[in-house]
Amino acid sequence: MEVSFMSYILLAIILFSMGIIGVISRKNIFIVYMSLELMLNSINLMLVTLSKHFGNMDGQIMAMMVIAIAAAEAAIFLSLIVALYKLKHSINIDDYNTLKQKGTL
Amino acid sequence: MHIGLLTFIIFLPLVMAFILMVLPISMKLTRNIAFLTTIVVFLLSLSIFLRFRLTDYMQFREFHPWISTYGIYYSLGVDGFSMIILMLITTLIPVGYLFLWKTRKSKGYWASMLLMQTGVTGALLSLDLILFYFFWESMLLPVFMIIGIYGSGNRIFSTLKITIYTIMGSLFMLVSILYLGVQFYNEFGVWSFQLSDLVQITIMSPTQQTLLFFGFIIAFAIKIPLFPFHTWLMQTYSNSPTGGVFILSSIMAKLGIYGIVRFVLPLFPHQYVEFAPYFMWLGVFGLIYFGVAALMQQNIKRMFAYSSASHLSLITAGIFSLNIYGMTGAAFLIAAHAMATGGLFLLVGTIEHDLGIRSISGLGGIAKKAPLLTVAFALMILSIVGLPGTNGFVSEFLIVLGLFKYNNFIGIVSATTVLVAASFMFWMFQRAILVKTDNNISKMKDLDKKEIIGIFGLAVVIIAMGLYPHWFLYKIEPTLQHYLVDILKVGVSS
Amino acid sequence: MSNYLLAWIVLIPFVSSVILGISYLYSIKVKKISNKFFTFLALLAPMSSFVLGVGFFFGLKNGVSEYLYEPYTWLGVDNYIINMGFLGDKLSIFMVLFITFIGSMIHIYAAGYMKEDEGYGKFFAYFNLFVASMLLLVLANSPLIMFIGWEGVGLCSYLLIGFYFSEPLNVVAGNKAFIANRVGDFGFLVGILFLFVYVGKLGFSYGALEEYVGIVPNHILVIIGVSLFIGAMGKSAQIPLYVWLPDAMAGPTPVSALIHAATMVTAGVYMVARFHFIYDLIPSVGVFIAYIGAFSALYAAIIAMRQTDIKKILAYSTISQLGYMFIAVGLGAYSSGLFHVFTHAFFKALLFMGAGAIIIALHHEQNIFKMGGLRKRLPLIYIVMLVANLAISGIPPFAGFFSKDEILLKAYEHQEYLIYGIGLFTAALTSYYMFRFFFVTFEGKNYISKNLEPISASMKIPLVILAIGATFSGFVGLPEVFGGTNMIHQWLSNWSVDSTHVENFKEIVLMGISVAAGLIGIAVAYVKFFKYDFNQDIKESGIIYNKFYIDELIDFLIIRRVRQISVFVSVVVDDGIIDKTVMLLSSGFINLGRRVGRMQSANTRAYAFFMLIGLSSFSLYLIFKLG
Amino acid sequence: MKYDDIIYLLPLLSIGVGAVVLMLLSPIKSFSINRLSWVTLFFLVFAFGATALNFGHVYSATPFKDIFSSMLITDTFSGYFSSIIITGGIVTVLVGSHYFEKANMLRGEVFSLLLFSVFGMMLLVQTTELLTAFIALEIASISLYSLMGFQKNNVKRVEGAFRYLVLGSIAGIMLLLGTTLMYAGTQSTNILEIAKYISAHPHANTTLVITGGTLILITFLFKIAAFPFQNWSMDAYEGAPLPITAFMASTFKVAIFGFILRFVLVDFHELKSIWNDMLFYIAILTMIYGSLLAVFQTSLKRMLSASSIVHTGYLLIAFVSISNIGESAATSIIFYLIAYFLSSMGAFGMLSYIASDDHLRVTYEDFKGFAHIRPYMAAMMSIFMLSLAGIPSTIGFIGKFYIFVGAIQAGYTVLAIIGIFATFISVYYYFKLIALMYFYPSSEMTNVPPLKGMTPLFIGIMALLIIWGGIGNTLISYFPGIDFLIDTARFAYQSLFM
Repeated sequence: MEVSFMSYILLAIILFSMGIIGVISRKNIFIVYMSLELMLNSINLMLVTLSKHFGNMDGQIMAMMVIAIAAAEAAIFLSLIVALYKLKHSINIDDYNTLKQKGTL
Repeated sequence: MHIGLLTFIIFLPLVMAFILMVLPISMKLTRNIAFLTTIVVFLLSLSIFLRFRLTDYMQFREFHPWISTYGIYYSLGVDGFSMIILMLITTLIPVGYLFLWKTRKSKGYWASMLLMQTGVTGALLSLDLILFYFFWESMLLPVFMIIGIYGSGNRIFSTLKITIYTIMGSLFMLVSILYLGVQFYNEFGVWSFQLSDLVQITIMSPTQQTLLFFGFIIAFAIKIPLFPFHTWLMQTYSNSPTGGVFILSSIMAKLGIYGIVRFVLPLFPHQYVEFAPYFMWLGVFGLIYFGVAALMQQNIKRMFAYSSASHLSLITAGIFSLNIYGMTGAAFLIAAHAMATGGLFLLVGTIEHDLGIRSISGLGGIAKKAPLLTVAFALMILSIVGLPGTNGFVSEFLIVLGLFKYNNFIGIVSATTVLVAASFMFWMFQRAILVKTDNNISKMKDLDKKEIIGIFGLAVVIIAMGLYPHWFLYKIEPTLQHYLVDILKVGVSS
Repeated sequence: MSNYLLAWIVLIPFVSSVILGISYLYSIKVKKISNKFFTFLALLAPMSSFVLGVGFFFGLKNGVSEYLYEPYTWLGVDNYIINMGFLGDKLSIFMVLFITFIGSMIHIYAAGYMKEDEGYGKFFAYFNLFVASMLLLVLANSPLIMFIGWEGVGLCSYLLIGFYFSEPLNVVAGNKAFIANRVGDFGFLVGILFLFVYVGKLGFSYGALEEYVGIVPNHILVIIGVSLFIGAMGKSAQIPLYVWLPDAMAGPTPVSALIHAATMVTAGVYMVARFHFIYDLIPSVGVFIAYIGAFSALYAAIIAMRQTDIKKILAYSTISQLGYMFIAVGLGAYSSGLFHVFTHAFFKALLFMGAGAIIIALHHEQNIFKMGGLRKRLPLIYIVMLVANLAISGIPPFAGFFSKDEILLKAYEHQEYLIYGIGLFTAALTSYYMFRFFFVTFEGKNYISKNLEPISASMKIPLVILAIGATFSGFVGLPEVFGGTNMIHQWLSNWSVDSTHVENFKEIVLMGISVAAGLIGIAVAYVKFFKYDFNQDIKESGIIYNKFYIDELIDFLIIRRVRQISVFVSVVVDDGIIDKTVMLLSSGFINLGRRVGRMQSANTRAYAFFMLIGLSSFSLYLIFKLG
Repeated sequence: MKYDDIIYLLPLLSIGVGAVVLMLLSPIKSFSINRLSWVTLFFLVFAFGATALNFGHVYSATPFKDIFSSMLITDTFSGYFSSIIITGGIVTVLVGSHYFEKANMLRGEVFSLLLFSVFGMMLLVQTTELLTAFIALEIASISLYSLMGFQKNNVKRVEGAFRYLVLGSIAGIMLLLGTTLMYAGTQSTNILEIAKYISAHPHANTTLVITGGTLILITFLFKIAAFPFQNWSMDAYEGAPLPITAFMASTFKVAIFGFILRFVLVDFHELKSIWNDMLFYIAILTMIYGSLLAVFQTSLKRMLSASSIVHTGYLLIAFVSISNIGESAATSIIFYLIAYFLSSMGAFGMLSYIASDDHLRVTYEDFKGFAHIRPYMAAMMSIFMLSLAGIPSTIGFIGKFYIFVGAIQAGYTVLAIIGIFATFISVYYYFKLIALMYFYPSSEMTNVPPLKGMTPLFIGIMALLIIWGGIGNTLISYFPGIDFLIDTARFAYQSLFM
């Protein structure tokens, strides 16, 4: 059966929203990271869909590039997580508040 | 490209200041060279005074493009009104040096004094509003330094206070200036911040003009200071060293008045005339308010702060009196009061230098130890209280006459000036100088030669201006007539 | 006499005072200068001015209407031109003559009186400055120039009263004098300004004013007259501004003699006479002045009755005598007033100098009830003081009789019977308290054992001269009744109004009455005090003795209130309200910042959420924008 | 014409090559830190020279059209910004080599990463293609993340880097999403073609484009720390090592503005008025928030970070007025950027130079009496403070002058007044430092670095530039004055439309 163009877009939008909500609501840094990746990939999905829709390969290429970038981000992200865990012994994102503003009322 | 006399007057101190700071020379040498510099500047301005023609337009013009994209020019000029203030400044500053001579300050002190002179003269002579703002702001920094570094008491607080307070005012002015410039651009299609250009703007609605008018006025009112904006004055005066308070009281405050006459008057003649009565009343109110407040002050500098605020209010009333007498008197009182107050602060400075900072009740019996100082002190006080025969009287008489011209009642109220100053000045003189108390004033020394030269030179001028005022006045009258007749369009001889 | 010499009449004392001042500073700072130098300079000045004055006197006598010298434009703004000008007409030369004459006398006297004082040079510097200002006051040809001298004498009296400035009381007295005078000057200035505003542009010399005063509306003229008179009150110590004069006795006695007897206090009278062209137009104000004068005379006399300090007595008598003068000028009889000024100058200077001699002799004792029996020990002083007392009591043929009696006569002629009565009564009182002092001092029983200070010749000579003056100066104005020609009236003909003249018989009767009043006063004093012995000492209390508590009242009602207001203004309003507001604004902003700082909670999710809010607000905005 | 194209691309190429070379060199032990820093400097200076080749005239070219299909454009605009960015890189290296040495975290990689981020920024100001922009942004950001978190054992660093990473990648995703929407709307990601499309279609049909543009705008607002998206900056700036903070606060901001100006002016010059009302309030809020934040800080670093938010606000004022007075507003932004760059780079650089030896001097209090120990350093610091506060006779004043004049001219007097208000507040927290440095007796300070070497020299030069930019005047023997700076900015602007 033929799945319509809009449904892909909708799926992408849903994924994106999940990503955003995940970043905001989840405390576990891994899940936060995954939500970010989710957002990226939803965009990839969107791009691929679009390239299918327009009938050319531009979108696909873009998706490739995005994936590359995402990989780079992943590297730095994970290394920072490791460093943070070493220092804080916690993966709760709310525990990382060393830089809290001092002298507030 | 020719560089004129005014440029030298303005920038010679600046250049010297940098040279002196960079060269590895002793404090004494620095001081002496700085003093020489001021003398040279004095001679230059004297030559201007002598070559000044008896007309109402700007003379010794200098005009060079600076930021041509926005039509900002380096344009200088002097007319009768600014000339008398220029003479005043360039005369007073060397006198100040003679008194600050023995203060063991660092090189930076003298450098800052020179910088300050540049700022003041620049603000005085510039005819481009941006240029004026430029000097107006930059003359604050040396004072900031002088008070902050060499001041006493809670100096840092008061330094920040005066700086922020005055900068607030001048920022209001900046907005108004920019707005004017834009209006000029909208009307004529070219950028210019020249005073002579901005006065031609016609497209502004009265509301806009009124707002801008107050934008300017606030800046100057803070500097002068007028009634509600005066609270920085007392702390600053009482905490700042002799040099700083001397500059502030006798020169910078006067520049506030000058700014009103030079810029507000031609730019917003209608508002000037419209609001003149309020400012007259404000001035007279301030005269009495500050005078009364001064009566019970314990700290001499604080008392003088109030007293000069009181006089400056009177000057303000004078320039707003919308007739030639009030304005001439104001111009004359600017000079008179600058000399007297400056002299007083310098004398108080020597007392502080010998005895340390004391309240009035901590002094007394100085007259016996230092008769010369006492005589000088008395002369200055007499000029302050406006005794006939000193320049103080002539100016106060003219201002009061001007106010009378406007309205008999306000004239009568302002005539209380003969009472206000006398009431606290003589009392202070009695307690601080004359009457012998059991305070230890053994360290008190009389004036030394330099100080004698300085202060009695001042005294001679004060008396001369009192006995033959006309010779000093006739050069400024055409300018003021021009302001009144051509700009404000208010009848003069009526 | 050429005109420019008028200026020199003023300049000579001025220059000499400047030189004196500088050389005095030199002598205390660098090396001592002998008193001879000072004496020479000091005495030279008034005498040479006197000589010049005499010259001008004869010039006028020989028919020169007036001398006028205007060296330069003092102040010229727009069309208001004021020249620095000196006017030598009959009035001013008349004043110059007796100022310089009495001045020279007092200079000579002071040379002896002050000789031990280390402030010798300073004293004469002030003295000559005073003379200069006084001469400027009378010679000026425009009110403003006059005002320079007017304030100058005020300043000098401040300086001289506070001459021994180490003692607080003297300086306080000086301040009091200066401030009281300033109150007067305020009025004077207001008067001048009104004149200036209304007729100034037509010229501001007396001549011009006299010519154009007509154009001033009448109610303004009344204001002017009153305000000018307020100035006179201050200078001439009339109610209510008399308070400074008694305290002014803190100064050295010659000062009291010169300033507070002979010259400065008469400035007010001179001023009214000088402005006669105004007061002629507003007789109502004149009458008001006359009444003020009358009441001042009475009031001062009453207080004087109970004083014990010799100089205080004389001070109050001065106020009282000045009251007489104001009666005269108020009623338009300027010449009579000036006549009294003239005679009064002699006998009052004489009284003060005699008192000074006594004080010196008794080692600065001033309480008359600690004196006594001085007749034998100071015969010369006794004689001159007797003359002076008779003169002030108005006993013929001494000077006071003629002038005072003429004033009373004028009051009578103007049908101002109340003023006449007061004057008469005051005359009686005057002779009473004067002779009270006289008897107690010279006849009193409480013999002072301590040996007396010798009195130098330079003090005696002027006493004698003035005594002669006090005796005969009255004959200058010998009334027609006695076949005399009143020279004063002739001289000051412009200033003497010939009102309805009473017939001679009545005039003689009136004279008799006033003489009788004087004699009664003396008699009472004689009875009470001639054979007075002092087992019980005099009671120093009572409302009169305390001058009706006026000083206390002023202190309580005005001075303290003003100080309270001052504290209120500077502490409550300035620091409390205005500055507090400014500070609150700044600290408020900073605190707001501290609150806002909470947003930097270093919570990643919170930040992200904040971003999301921004994002969604943007999208909402777009939705509205694009519809 | 290949030769010219190479000349045009030379700066970018040299930086890229340099980055790679340094990456390869860094493991080699024999290469001392010093030598590496010299190599870095060499590449940077070379790139600067290459940029300088094209100074002085208006030009615009798309090198190697056939290869890059006009994704890259080099014009006066990009040259202007590239030179600023490279200068930033130079200062960072100079300051950083000294700083990292003391902080014993110096490895060769630092320089490599630095060059990479410089490369990214230069690419950002030269690209005309949105995806390239995204990639350039990510290159710059990622190398910054790693520079920030370089000291793994310092929790502040790592945490700052982490937070910046999380939020930054969200922003990046916004940009990407925006690009996607644009692509969806116009089938292209090239700015010029999108512009053509917009001008060809009425607004109604460009909803996708506008939405995409909005998202891109949000990314931009995030990166320059404008109001609702500013929170990260405080933490990131404080977390990062001082030289990196300087680099981020001044240089990166310049690069972002370079990109967004090109984007808005070329692409959306017809639609940009759409966002005005929003940006209006954002500018106001940014200034006020920044002032509120800065006014109570005790740590200088945080104060400077907060004040950089305020300066963002000033820039936004001009950004708003672009829609009414295109040229002068854009010029004023371009001018203010260099003013702000000089001032804040100098301030941060000086701070890091002073603080490098012992990390004692971080708060206001620590600077009490500093002027008595190092008068010249204190003088430079004061100059930077004055310029940031916009006191006349510094370039900061001239920059503010243009922005406010532009705002008033564009009819946004309110913005000008609020900007003035923020300036007035800023006087307080800038002058406080000067007061503390000068008005206290010299307290003994442990090993303050002496005033010698390249770093202070360079900072001093920047201070002089600030003064010259404030009073520079053709009076002084026809030395290029302020007019020269303005004209350069204007050329940069004009080159966008060739």
